[in-house]
Amino acid sequence: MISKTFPGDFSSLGPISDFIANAAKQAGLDENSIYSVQLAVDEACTNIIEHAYGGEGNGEIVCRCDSNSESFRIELRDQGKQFNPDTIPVPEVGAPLESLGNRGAGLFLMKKLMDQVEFDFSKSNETILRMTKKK
Amino acid sequence: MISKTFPGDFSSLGPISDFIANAAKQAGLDENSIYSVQLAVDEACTNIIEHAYGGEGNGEIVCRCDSNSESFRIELRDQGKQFNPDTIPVPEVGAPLESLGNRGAGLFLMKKLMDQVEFDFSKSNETILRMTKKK
Amino acid sequence: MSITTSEYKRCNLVKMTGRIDSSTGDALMKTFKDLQEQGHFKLVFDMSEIDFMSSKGWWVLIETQKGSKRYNRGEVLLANVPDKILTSLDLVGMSHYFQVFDDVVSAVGFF
Amino acid sequence: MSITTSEYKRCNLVKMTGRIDSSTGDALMKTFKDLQEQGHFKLVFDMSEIDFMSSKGWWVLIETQKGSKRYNRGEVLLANVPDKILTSLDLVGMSHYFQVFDDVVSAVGFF
Ligand SMILES: Nc1ncnc2c1ncn2[C@@H]1O[C@H](COP(=O)(O)OP(=O)(O)O)[C@@H](O)[C@H]1O
Ligand SMILES: Nc1ncnc2c1ncn2[C@@H]1O[C@H](COP(=O)(O)OP(=O)(O)O)[C@@H](O)[C@H]1O
Repeated sequence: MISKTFPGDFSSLGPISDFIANAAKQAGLDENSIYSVQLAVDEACTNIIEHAYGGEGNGEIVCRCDSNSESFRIELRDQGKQFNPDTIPVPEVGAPLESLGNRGAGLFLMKKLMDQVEFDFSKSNETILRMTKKK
Repeated sequence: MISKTFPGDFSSLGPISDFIANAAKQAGLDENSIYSVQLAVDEACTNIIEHAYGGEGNGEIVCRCDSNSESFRIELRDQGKQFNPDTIPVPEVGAPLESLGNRGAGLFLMKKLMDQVEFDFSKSNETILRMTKKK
Repeated sequence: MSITTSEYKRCNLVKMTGRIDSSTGDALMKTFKDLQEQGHFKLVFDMSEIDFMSSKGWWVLIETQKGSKRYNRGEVLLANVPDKILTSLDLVGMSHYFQVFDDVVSAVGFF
Repeated sequence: MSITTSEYKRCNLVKMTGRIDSSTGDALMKTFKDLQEQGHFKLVFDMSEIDFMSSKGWWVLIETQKGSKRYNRGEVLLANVPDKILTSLDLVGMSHYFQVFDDVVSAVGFF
């Protein structure tokens, strides 16, 4: 298990990505899987900064990585605003260009990229996002 | 002194170029000088094949290289038709594109590239071209 | 991270290096917006040295593509898209909106 | 030695590798002539992998340039000319007849 805390700023996205890539490599994931995990984590952390914290400089993100023989697991913790993922609409794939909004693919993508994505809102002052990638 | 005989064919131009480049390198010439020597020799051998022998497959070209502390010397021998270099006009530099002929720079270039270019027609059955490049 | 632009007779080339994410995406957006404000809508984006692109990057490209295609005045072409980025673009049907070229020459030569 | 051609919207690219001399020059001339006979007069010649060019090569290029510039229908542009070849072109005032570009993209983007 390896854990690191980053300031909730967009400039942390690069370092978080490196941290995750290293851990995933150590866990033996292949290049494509590592990239998928990096991408899912980037989307998750961007959401934490933008939506949970409502902007940069308002809190921290704790990243924790763990692996066993079957999978690589990531936990992201924040102390920001909680939300209900079930109410978030799935983005329309293949819509005409002009009718595309200009955002809203992060959650969808995280689910596409990872084998399991689970928000834990059981503590009122902390959100835990758990994501798993099979080896 | 190093010497090698090549068939008077255009396909010899590459091997002759390599042979000359090696000898010039051994003699300590710098990259630019080596290229100049290669270019001069290529022009000279093309002329031997085209003009002295009147085409491919009609004779041989003997290449001989030699160097001392001051210069690198090349001798090219052929048994083809002799000619008078003094009657060859110098090509016009800077003429308008449309008025350019489509050949006639070989001799001019050899003189530009080398420090000395000398045709020896003293034997009636052999032409010796001597070229020198200062180190 | 660096962003370089080059102007050619019929198109402009934008090359970025490093990551495109929420930290760097706005700089890229500004580059494209500036070009479009100057009337340049035929754009080639060279991704050869991009090693990561989040959905932020896609929205920048989509936004730029919208601006370029409006009134048929141009198009954004992608060149040298790294395989893993192409795969992730496909995941969300993003690659559908862009012509992808193997190299910059082919993309510039397309206009 | 190899000669590759690529067709773009507004020009054709010719790339040759190895030596251009009296042994290989005719193949290059034929490539250019064929393109011109098919109506392609805007030509880019990528010299990045040419390691030697004798005056035979220049005449091929001059001949092609003449054909391209006639009736203002096009031009031959040179890209990636190795330094030592450029120097030798200068010796006989040859570089005077060609625009030289640092890379293929700039040359293709010129048309
Ligand atoms: N970590 C989070 N905390 C609070 N709200 C979130 C979080 N992640 C996502 N959301 C909500 O879900 C919506 C959809 O998120 P997403 O698919 O990533 O697209 P985008 O962030 O581009 O809007 C967001 O607009 C936001 O309302
Ligand atoms: N080795 C040679 N033997 C006989 N004639 C030669 C030789 N070299 C040059 N010449 C004559 O000199 C002329 C000019 O030669 P050059 O400057 O190399 O141009 P090109 O070979 O393209 O005509 C040739 O056309 C030929 O008549």
